[in-house]
Amino acid sequence: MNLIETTGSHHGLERDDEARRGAKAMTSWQNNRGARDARIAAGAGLAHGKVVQARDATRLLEAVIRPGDRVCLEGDNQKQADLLSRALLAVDLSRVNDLHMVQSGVVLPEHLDLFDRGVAKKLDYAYSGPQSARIARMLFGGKIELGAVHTYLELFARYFIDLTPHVALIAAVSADRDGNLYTGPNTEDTPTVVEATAFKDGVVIAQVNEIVEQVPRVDIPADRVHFIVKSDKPFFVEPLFTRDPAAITEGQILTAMLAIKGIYAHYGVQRLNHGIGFSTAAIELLLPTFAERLGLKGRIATHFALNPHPALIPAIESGWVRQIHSFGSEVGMDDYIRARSDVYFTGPDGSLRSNRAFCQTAGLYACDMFIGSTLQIDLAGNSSTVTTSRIAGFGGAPNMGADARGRRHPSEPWLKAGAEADPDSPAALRRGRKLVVQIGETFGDKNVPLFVERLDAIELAEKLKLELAPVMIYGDDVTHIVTEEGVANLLLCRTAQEREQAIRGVAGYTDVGRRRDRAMVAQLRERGVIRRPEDLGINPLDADRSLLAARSIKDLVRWSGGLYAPPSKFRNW
Amino acid sequence: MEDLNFQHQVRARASGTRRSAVVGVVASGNLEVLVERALPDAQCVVDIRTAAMGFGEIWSAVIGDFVERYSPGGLKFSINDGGARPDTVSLRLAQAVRLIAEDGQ
Amino acid sequence: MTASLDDVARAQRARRTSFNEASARTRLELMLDAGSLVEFIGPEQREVSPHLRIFDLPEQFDDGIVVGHARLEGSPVFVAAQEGRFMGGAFGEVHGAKLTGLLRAAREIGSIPVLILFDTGGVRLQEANAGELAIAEIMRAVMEARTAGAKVIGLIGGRSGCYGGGGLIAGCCSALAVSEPGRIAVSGPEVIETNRGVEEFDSRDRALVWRTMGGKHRRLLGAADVFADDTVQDFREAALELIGLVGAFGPDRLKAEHERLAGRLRRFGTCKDAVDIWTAEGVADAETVPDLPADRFIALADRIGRTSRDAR
Amino acid sequence: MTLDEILVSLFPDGHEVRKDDGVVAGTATLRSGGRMLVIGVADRTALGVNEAIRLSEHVLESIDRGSGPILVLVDSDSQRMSKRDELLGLNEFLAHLAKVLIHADMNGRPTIGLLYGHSAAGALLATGLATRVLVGLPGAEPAVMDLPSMARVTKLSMEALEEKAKSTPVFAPGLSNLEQMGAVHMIWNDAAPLASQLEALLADMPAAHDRRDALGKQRGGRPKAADISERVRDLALQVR
Repeated sequence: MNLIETTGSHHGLERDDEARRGAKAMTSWQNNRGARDARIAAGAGLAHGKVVQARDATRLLEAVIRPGDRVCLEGDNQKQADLLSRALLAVDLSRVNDLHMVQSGVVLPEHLDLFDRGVAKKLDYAYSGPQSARIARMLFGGKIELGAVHTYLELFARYFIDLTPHVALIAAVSADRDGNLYTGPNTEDTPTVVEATAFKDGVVIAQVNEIVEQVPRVDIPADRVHFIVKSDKPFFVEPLFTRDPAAITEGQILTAMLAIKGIYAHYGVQRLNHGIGFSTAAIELLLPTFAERLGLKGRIATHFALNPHPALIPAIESGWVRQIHSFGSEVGMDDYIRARSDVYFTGPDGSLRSNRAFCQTAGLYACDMFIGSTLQIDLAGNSSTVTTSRIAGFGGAPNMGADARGRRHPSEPWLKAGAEADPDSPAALRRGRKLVVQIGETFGDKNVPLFVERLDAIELAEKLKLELAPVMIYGDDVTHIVTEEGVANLLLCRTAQEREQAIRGVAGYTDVGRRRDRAMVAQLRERGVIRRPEDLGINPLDADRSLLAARSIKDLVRWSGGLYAPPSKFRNW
Repeated sequence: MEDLNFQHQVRARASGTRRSAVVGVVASGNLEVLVERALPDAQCVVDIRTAAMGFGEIWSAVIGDFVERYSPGGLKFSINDGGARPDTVSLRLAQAVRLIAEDGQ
Repeated sequence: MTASLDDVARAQRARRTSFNEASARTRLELMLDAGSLVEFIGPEQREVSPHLRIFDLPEQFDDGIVVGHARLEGSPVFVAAQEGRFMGGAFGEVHGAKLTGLLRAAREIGSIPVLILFDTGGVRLQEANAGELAIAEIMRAVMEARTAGAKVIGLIGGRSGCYGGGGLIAGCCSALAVSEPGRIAVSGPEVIETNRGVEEFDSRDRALVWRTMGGKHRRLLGAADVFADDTVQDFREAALELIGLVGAFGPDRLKAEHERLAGRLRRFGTCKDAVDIWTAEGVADAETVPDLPADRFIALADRIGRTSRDAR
Repeated sequence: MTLDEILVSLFPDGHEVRKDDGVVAGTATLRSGGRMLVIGVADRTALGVNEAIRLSEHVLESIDRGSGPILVLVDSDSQRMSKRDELLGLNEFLAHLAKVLIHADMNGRPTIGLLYGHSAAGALLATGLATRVLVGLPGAEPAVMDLPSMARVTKLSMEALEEKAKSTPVFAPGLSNLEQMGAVHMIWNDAAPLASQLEALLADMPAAHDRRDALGKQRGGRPKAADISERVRDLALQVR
């Protein structure tokens, strides 16, 4: 017996018995393969070759899935196997129940309806943005038995160790009759999910938008795919990474200017990842203007692990960006990416090839900086996007926003940050440091303060009796905090008290900010731990929207030469 | 709505000759600041009507820092606030001082 | 007349500044001859709405509209600019009365054109009766001013569009200029969806909203005579062009307008979508109209040639 | 009162006013013997592009060929809220109707609006509010904005809105509120013959000059409009 099947689940044992019944000739070391074959045989009656009609999708799932199975229902922060999630929701509960869902994203209402109905019981996941309020209510109400909330990379890793799916329900753009899949620009998690499932005796079922003679490129080879369901509608994709420049405020522009001059330029950061907030969109839109005037072109922001952010188009068109590898794609960017293959990773068919697992790894190991925003930061620099009524999950930010202890290759920013943190160690034995920057305005939406004495995540963990509070980025990984009041360099803090005052010193008029030790903050400023706009030669009155390379979605379309086709909800023409 | 009033004695008179200026718009998260050269040189008054209740302490801190930094002597500021964040308030006040510091009417 | 240095600087900034994004005051500052604006009842007079307090809502010192006198290329103009971000640019009692007074003066003088920079969602809900009536008074005052010889030009390109009664006032003007983001309609998208259902009109489908109500469609229909690119300078030039184009008002105009609108109903009355109308106008690839850049769109609109000139 | 009752009471000497799909049009004989154009919207019909073009056509024809005052009867819905109407430029059609009425009024064809039922928003602007004198009949129920919609937008309860409506006529629906605003000049007595009230009004028609803001001030409904418009006008005349 292998490790997975000895975890003590009675469901697992039942499946082994069933496998023995279904394949008498098999030795006891190939039970799982037998069970997999039996599942496929049970579904085969509904299929012509591998193709199953959409109306038979639920029957297929009833035939293939067993009670208590670990099921990966593909869905992340962007693409969704929506037809299969509806089909799963409709199963006969006497045949399919108590599933253990192991999936990146809990995003569609159906994902949670599964638990309400009793189709599923246990959940291990990474991201739940749009369902953050409902998932919190269901966790409080005991409707969901929570395994853990993960980062993407962490959940992917567990697919190969102790959360290997019995059945994977995935989404692709097209399939040929043999079952070769084209996942298109939104390849995302699919190769990882299929790898873990297909090579460990699991069953892979794909929903596809169309069945074609020949797929444009093979993203998933046919021998890893067991059933194909043709969907009437293309699978849903959320335009998660589109930020309308029209909504960028003067405060965000000021904060972006501080980051560019105080961090990007200071360390010479070339390899990096950006979060999805408006502050980082402002940075992207200031590269061809403000940063160009500072003479930084070619010296910063050249290589990205990043989704195809529309806001980066002006910088790309201005020759700032050499290369971008992406977790997923972005709605409306397909033609632009295709035409800019020097910058993006594309397949022989010309379209983007994204891959979340590789890109997360790239962000962790090959980037010198992560910069992103958050909802709460405490006095130690711990940050969280959890509030008492919302659990948004982690997604990828903690992988980006963590110092990779296994990193061994040097780079200028990494070494410089390491030296700032630990000036006394001999250089040859001193670890570098990844720059992990939290950027934001001191007050967020509805005047909610960014800085708090105690994270809501702690209260939530107590209420749910979790062993770990859901901290997005741990304070000891954070190197800088940037607000409109200034830049705090935590690498230069030598004591916990200095660290706290450095944070208070950029916390503006929040309660945390107003309770600063003014003398100590002044001293930190003299040491350059805190740098105000005037220390960086920036006049807040210059933070004007005219600095943005694009001030509207329409401007982005113009920059792209008409190649960017934004989704309708972002248009005003 | 809440009415707030702050009065400060300041070091020096604000520069420029313009009599009045207005910056900003009353909208959610935004504010308008009307500034008038209407007081003795050593005085500064800030009148606020705000849609966000109970932020008096923060206003006091924001206005205090502003007066300390810009020494807006002789100026009366009248604010209609749609619930702006403190950093937006600071920015608008600074913009108002810059505008009234111009010469002209 | 040679432009002053101030005017050169103004024109440069106006060319860089999005009309859509600018505030009412910035639009006026950059559109009119440098330093020429004299505001009537400015913010320092604090003539705020007497009604917003009932709803515990913040006031704005100018009640969301700037009215005054200025010069455009040296010639006198009256101007009114709505601030679309304050209460959605909606008409309240004071807001409306300022424009009414301006138009009444224009009627008495007869020769000074009036520029109205619309940016409005229509009637201000909290003072709906006063706002509705203000619009009725403005419509009457526009017609009286036009009858007396004044040209009343509407400029539409603000973020709140020109909705509700604002759309009716625009319909009374001598001529309109509109930009791509500008919208002109009576019922807003959300209002139609709320009353008639999402099948009738999906207010979140912004491409649908714009091709039904947006500047390009209004220009192609001939409802607006000039299409301005979204810069303040373009609107200045559009205003100058329209002041030059507009002729005197007379009853023949109303008959011509009647023919124009009746003809529109006959030709396009059964069209289901703007794309059908554009196709009926002979536009090849009509669905690409929203994507056309300004210069190519203007060439297309000129070729189709629909206009409300002398017919409104 | 029903439309028929109103027409009979207004025109005891006869009328040829017909209703067709909610659009009212025709002529009637006045007590004085003169003729009057009658148009209007009945049965709470929404005013869309089709209705507006028909109404304005009657007025334009009458300007060419007819004489005498013009009566606009109003029992309408709001403007027609539809994709088609907006696609075709409803604002122009409604403005056109209003312009034609205003033009007629300014050129010897005094206009009277008679609000006897419902009306709202753009429909009221293009009809009753585009006449020189707007008369209300008891029981008329104009609503610029309905309270449930207001409650939704303002996030106030219906009770709170109704409470506020007691202290001000400025936002709530109702004939008397519009009267206080100066929008409705007078309310006729529906127990007495309408013909004599019409004759009295025609005999003493106010000048074409728009005095609604002064009325609103006098009646306490609009405290500022008249003064503000007067001040702006004076300032504008000074810079000449």
